[in-house]
Amino acid sequence: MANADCIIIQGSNMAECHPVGFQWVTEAKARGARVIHVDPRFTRTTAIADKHVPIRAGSDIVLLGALINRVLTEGLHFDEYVRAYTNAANLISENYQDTEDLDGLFSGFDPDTNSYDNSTWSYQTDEAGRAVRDESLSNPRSVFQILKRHYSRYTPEMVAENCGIKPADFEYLVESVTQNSGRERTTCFAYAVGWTQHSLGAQFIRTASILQLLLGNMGRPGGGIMALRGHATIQGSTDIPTLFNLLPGYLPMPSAGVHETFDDYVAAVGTPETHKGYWANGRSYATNLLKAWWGDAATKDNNFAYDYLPKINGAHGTYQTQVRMLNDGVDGYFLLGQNPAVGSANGRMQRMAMSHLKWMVVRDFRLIESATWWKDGPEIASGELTTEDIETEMFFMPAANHTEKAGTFTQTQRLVQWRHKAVNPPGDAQSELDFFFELGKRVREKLKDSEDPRDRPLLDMTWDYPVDDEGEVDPESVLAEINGYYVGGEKDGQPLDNFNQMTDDGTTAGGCWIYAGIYAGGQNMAARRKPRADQDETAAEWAWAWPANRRILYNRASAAPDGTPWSERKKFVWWDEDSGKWTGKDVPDFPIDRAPSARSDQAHGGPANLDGDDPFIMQADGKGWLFAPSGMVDGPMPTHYEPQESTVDNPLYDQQSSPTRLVMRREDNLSAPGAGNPGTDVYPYVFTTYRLTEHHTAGGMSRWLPYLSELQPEMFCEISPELAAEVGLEPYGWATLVSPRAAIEARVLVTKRMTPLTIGGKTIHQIGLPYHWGVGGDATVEGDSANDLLGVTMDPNVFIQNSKYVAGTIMPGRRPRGPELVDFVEKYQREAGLSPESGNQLVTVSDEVVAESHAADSEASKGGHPHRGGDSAVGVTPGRTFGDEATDSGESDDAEATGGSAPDDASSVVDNADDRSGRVDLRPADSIDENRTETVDANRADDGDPTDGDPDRGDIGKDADSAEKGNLGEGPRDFSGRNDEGADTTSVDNRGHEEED
Amino acid sequence: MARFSPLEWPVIRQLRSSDASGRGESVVSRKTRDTTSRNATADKVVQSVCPYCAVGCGQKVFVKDDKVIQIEGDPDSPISRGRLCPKGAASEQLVNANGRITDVLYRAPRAKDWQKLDLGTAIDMVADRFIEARRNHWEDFDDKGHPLRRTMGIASLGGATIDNEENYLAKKLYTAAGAIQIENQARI
Amino acid sequence: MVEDVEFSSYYGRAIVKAPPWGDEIALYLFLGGLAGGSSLLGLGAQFSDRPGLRIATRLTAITATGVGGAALVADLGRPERFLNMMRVFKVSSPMSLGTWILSGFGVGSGVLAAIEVDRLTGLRLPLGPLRRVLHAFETPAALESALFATPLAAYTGALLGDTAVPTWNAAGRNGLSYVFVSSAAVAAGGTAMALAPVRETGPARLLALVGAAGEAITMDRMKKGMHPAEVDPLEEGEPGHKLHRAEKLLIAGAIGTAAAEVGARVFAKKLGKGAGWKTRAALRTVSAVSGAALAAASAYTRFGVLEAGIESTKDPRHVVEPQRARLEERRARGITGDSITTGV
Amino acid sequence: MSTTTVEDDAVADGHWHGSAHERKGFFTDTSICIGCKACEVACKEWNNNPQDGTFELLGSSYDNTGSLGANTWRHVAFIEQDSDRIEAARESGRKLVNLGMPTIRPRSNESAGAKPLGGALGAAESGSNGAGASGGGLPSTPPMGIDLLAPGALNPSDPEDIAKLDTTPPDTADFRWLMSSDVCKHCTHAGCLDVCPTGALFRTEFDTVVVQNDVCNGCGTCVAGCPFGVIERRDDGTINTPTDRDDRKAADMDVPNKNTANKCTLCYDRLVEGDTPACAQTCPTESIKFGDHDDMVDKAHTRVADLHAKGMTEARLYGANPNDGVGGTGSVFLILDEPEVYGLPPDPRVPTKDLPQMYAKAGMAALGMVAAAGLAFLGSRR
Repeated sequence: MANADCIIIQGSNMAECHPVGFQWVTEAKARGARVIHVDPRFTRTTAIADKHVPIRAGSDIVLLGALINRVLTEGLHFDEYVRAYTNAANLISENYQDTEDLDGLFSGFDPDTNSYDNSTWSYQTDEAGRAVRDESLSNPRSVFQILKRHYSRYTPEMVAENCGIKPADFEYLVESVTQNSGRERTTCFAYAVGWTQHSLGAQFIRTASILQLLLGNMGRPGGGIMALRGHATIQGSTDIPTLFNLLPGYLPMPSAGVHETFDDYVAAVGTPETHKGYWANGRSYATNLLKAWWGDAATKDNNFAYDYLPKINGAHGTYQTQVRMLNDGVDGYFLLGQNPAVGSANGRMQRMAMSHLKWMVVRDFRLIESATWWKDGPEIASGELTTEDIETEMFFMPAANHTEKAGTFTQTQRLVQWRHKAVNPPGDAQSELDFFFELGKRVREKLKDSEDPRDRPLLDMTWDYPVDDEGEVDPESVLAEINGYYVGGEKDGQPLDNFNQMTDDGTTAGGCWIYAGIYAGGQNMAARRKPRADQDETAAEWAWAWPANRRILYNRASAAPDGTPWSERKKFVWWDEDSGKWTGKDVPDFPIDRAPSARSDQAHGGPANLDGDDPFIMQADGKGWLFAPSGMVDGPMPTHYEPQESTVDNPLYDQQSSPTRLVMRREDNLSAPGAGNPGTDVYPYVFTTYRLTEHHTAGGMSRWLPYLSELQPEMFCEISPELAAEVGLEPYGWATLVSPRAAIEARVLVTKRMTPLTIGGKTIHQIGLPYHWGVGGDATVEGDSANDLLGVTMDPNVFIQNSKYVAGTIMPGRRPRGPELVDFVEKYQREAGLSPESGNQLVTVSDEVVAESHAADSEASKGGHPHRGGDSAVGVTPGRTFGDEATDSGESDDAEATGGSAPDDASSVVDNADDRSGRVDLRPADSIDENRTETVDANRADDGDPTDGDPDRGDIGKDADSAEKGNLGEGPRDFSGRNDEGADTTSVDNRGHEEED
Repeated sequence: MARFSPLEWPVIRQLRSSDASGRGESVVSRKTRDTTSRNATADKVVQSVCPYCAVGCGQKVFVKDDKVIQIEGDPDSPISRGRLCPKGAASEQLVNANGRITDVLYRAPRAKDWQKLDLGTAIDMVADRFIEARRNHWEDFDDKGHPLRRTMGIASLGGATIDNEENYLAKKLYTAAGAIQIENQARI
Repeated sequence: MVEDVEFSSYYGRAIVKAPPWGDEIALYLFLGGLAGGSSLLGLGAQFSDRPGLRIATRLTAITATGVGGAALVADLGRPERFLNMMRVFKVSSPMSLGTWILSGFGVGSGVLAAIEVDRLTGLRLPLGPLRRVLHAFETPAALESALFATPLAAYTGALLGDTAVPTWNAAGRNGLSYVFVSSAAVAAGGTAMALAPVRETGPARLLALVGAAGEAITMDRMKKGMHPAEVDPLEEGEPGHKLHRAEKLLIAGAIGTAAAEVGARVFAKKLGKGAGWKTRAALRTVSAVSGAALAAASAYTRFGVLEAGIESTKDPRHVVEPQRARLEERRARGITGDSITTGV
Repeated sequence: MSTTTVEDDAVADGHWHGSAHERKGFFTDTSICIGCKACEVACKEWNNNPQDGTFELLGSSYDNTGSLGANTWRHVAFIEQDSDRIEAARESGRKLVNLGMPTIRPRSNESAGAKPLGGALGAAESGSNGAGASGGGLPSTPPMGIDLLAPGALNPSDPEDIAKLDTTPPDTADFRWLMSSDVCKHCTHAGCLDVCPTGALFRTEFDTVVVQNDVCNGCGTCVAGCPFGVIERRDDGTINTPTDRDDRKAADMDVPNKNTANKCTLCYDRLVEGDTPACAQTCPTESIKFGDHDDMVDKAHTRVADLHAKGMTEARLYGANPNDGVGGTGSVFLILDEPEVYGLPPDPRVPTKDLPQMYAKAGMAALGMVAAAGLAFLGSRR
């Protein structure tokens, strides 16, 4: 990033959220780089940027699309790069229809499932299965031409109208990015949750990727798209995931009915038949994981105990799980350093869900709000819950902090750093490692005589980690298992040096293939601490980066197709003709001896078949994807849809909002009606949440510390002087903010840093809300939680909720207390005529259009899924949404029902569109607790019907995650190229999460 | 200045030295003269990583008598070059500030307050509940007869602030137990 | 070149801080002056053979010194460390000098007080052979204490003046010491008038009158030399009230004193011979009341000045405006090289 | 008054022997401050300072610690300004440039000649002399690519001149958010140090000014002595609990060094070990730089010249002039508007500068009092 000539920070408040990472921006600026901040608010990032471009939250694709449009129409793209390294020349199926044709839908939309079948989005292929290309880029079916047409109506006028950005500011942006891209110069984008926390989040990122690919800024120093992430090891927690849809190393969790056998599963992960890249060895990676977990019980004969793995069949994310809790479908809940009572969207729903649990274990340093909700939470105050009636057993277990245990964090650029233990935890405080080890031991002990086959996986599990004198597990022994080791033979037990040593015959075991090598030679590579002064700027001997200690991905793109540097100034990795190898300032992320001119006639076949100019080696075809034939469930190219609850009409399409977004139709998750519907003016303003430098997410690690608490002691809202005048708010007085879900109070910061925008002729006021505070008795500072205002509506790719655009209203004064608060919120709900259907109408185009889209799908389907196998491992199969049941029960009918004013009659309302668990409650709309008339068998698990044959249900999330992070595994989304640029360590990121802690 | 020595009386030192105006060396107390950095008194210095955001800034943890006495940026780190943001700079408080809970607390159903609980007892109780919840909501097959082998009775949230090794053990245990509703803030 | 003189500030927050000085320090300022002045009167009384005045002033001096010292200690954050004041002798610190002055003064003053107490108790203090020594030191002690007396009365002007507190600093530069010394004369004279016999307090009256005149004149001159923003706190609010009250008491006391002086001179002979008790009582009353009024005036002056300074720190206007003005004034004179803000 | 004679080695009035340390100081470049407040936290953490205030919004943008004080030794100010104010600042900065800068007096020349009072007292005179002597204020070096020495460049009434520069205004001109980390100035002539009666405050071997909390008896004189409002006595009541809000509470913290004066020590205890002060070490953007004072001043001059060359004429230095009222500060700042906008005094002067004159007046007053007393007795002869 420090090498960039222009840095566009959009959807991120980098200086505030990642001050130390921001040093590279200030450094670049000091060297003359231009820094532009595109954000609804003027923040501390803006303060030292060259330019602030205020934007309406949620309109980013319009802006980026307009930049793409300008680049394409004026030929400002980096032609040689685009031709060589992207799929611009690929031809797309004749059946593909664009949003331009279908008024906001792509071809393949299935109105019954509200999902796409992506078969019409695939490449045209020849008999050998190789993609057909038109190097002239003139074929109307070429990606280049499709792209051009797709964004043709994304104009400066549209930007002015929808984003609220002045034409002059737009021209400034155009000039900045185009003048600072090309052979000699590079532009870098940085984003964070400002992009991801939207129902279109993943597509925001893709739009930037397309622009960066067109400008030739991917894989090059000072280019790329940097994700800025919010948690110490948010990266690690997806690499070695505590996520429902992933196993370590981005292996998917197997899906019921899809990955019935180990071979099915391996086929989905990746095989030489489907891949050029390293995913071709999927069988080895899966085998090693199983072998590491079940040791001797995992044998070739039993497919390495593949059957021990539980199967998923839908989304089991946190919001789906929470709905299940509300339905008494979950007994126990572990919180590991996480404070959902404050940090998750729709906090009331979170806390109510907890009250339905039988027991909860909270592992933290302090009595966070998620540990005390039963005692002093907002629902106790409002009378909705009574302590004496709450059955939930609570266990608060003190956690060891980062100095009291050893282990690794993986930072945002995949660098895995070992922390040495400094002191022993005080009192009964304990590390998660010890807790889980002990818990596992006891559970196994209690079950040791069990004959029940369901207990075999627990009893057969390798669980014999060495402990020290104090009974604490040696974390290095766990790291060694993650790294992998030889099984049997003369090297038995010795650590693997890299993942190429992994075999699929059970002679090696390893818990996370991408981490193989971290314990090479028995040395803890993550603990390496060679001072930066003693090594070059790549600092390869500081800790260890996965994969294979490679610091920068896709750096082959930093050289021209012929292997020479694009320019002396941006020289990074190049082909050395004399030695016949790639060389440069970093470890080349490419087969080291694959000459630039090398060509393979195979479309697949593992790394050996990469062409010499296929830099994006984790993509199935080695190219950067301007058009994503697979991998995105909501469209092959980003398209502007209005956010949920938006009060603005989509100026581009009749399709108002994303038709594939995931909604939860529930009485306790009401949405504002949205533009054009009655009741919209009850919630006329836009709330956008964010965080502050001085606090950490839900506050568990900051609101208890006096030094941080004093710096930002109170919940506040930021509003423009214009809005203050309109509503009558006094500076630093109190305001009450009301959304369709809740009402909170905050102190008022009236500031010109908030700018009213004129959108479609109307003035839109945005209100900024930091979300660090929560209500509870223990913290040094408390306050109302902004997340209580949020509803749960999710991006269909990654299931991240929309926190950046919430409809609501504001008035002077403090909020009502006690039961009156509930009445107060309901008063507004009634006034707006809200029902669970409000704002949740997914499809807003005509039936004919839908039919046309669907028909395209059917035709194409006959031809099979030409693209599919190729990237099933990394890609996701689109076409699946998680709203099946709900949508079954009436999505199409909803069209009429949604006016918002439809009284909820007592007829049953399906309340949990997303409850993947499959449980559906049919109950009167106005009563949550009573009359649960029917519960569908939980095992029915809804799921997604396997008939569509998509293999990878699990991948959805995976890709999602990985995509966001841009890592190796991920391909389809572009990320491929995201390549965080330069070795810097810098980047930070945070992906989706700001919200939690 | 425990023992009073007339010659060490600053007024006298003032006259004896060139610091006649009494604004420098002559007025220095013994304690001041013996000033050392508390870092210099540490028994050991441990290299660590900041627990807040994902930049991964290096930290140096200074330890004396098994107590953390200082945490500051690690200048050796190529990532952070010794710098920390306010949260990172407050990490020592995260460790040492008053009021940290170090006992296991238990709240029985319908109880109005916490009670202390022995750690071993607590883990044992959790283990019992873990097994019970697992059984209560066990699912062998979906409605089409596909094997599931899982339990919906247990959920977990968290992981982005705990170690990779910890996440690994947690995921391994949960998965072996058939618990699948495992999430962290990567998705929140 | 006209600079933008519009007053601006950081959210109206104070720029300089007031010292944590409360009533104890104001009391000390008053008592220090009282002690110093009393000591001079005591010396004169000794040499002019006015035993009543001598006894009254010496006991006043030691009492004022003791109480003042105690007030000073009480106002410390760490009173148990008051002896640290003796660690150094710093010319640059009026507080340090003052401590040494007060100590020096206290030694002589203490000896004199002991002698007087011994005399008053009929030489019954259990002093043994030391009595002779003690009494032998009367004159040296009187001279010694008198030597420190005027510095004791005068240094407090520098003490307040040598601060960044705008009103004090400006006052200090414009003769606060004159005001304070005058005030000390007023206090000492007034107190002696109240405590000693009328026929012996002629010098006290004269001293008080000179002091009163001096205070009125020097106060006025001082204010004229200050920037209006620095004067305001002396005239407004509670400190202003105090100073106005001091002014009134001063005038009233001075008139009474003058009357007493005239009366004393008119009735000098009779007084000497022990004239009628009515006359004596009337004069005594006038003298006592006037003396008390003058002492009160002095006290109000000290409290008023102290509080005005503290008040002047609260509004940054008192800091910024005078500083801007002097900066502009220097620039207007072509002196541009001494600004803390530089463009290059 | 006193015959004490000390050489006028202004800043080295600590008179250390055998310690060959360069003077240390900060250069705080507020133009790259991101207002993260890491400096405030790192400072408090290192020095075990209690938290400040009442856990309520102070009503000053993102600033909730208010000002420097007994507990807050680094304080970040936040100032929101619109275009009028930016233009005014740019204009006032432009005028400052034209005023130029006096030749810097070499420090080594300072020991010449005995003055009646030492250190800062002597400096009082030399300071005013210096100011007078340097009259027109010739810059010692052309600070930027422009020629300030060109005819007319220094004519204060001719702001046109600067127009010759390429001063393309920076892009963000309609609004700005200034952030600035303030700190003790460690003045060359330090008021707090001068007036301290116990010797608790002293000039260190690094030419910084430090309180010895084991000596200080909390008399508070230094508080009044500081022209910048930096030093403060730490009271028991430092951690307040607001009375009118039941949802605010006091922090559970220990309060060391109660009732003594406290301020930035420039991390004296770190300096003795050769470490960097906590605030400078933690500063993510290097807005706070630490090093030898001379280097800091050089960097400051270079930086302000850079910004001027980019058209940011609002940039100016604060404390980099050894001829100012405090003899220049050990902590030098680059600011983007008038000092008072940041809560800094526009023309601070060490009060001790006035002390000789005040002592003279006190002497006169004392003599007057003796005379008055003498006259009183003479006039009352019986």
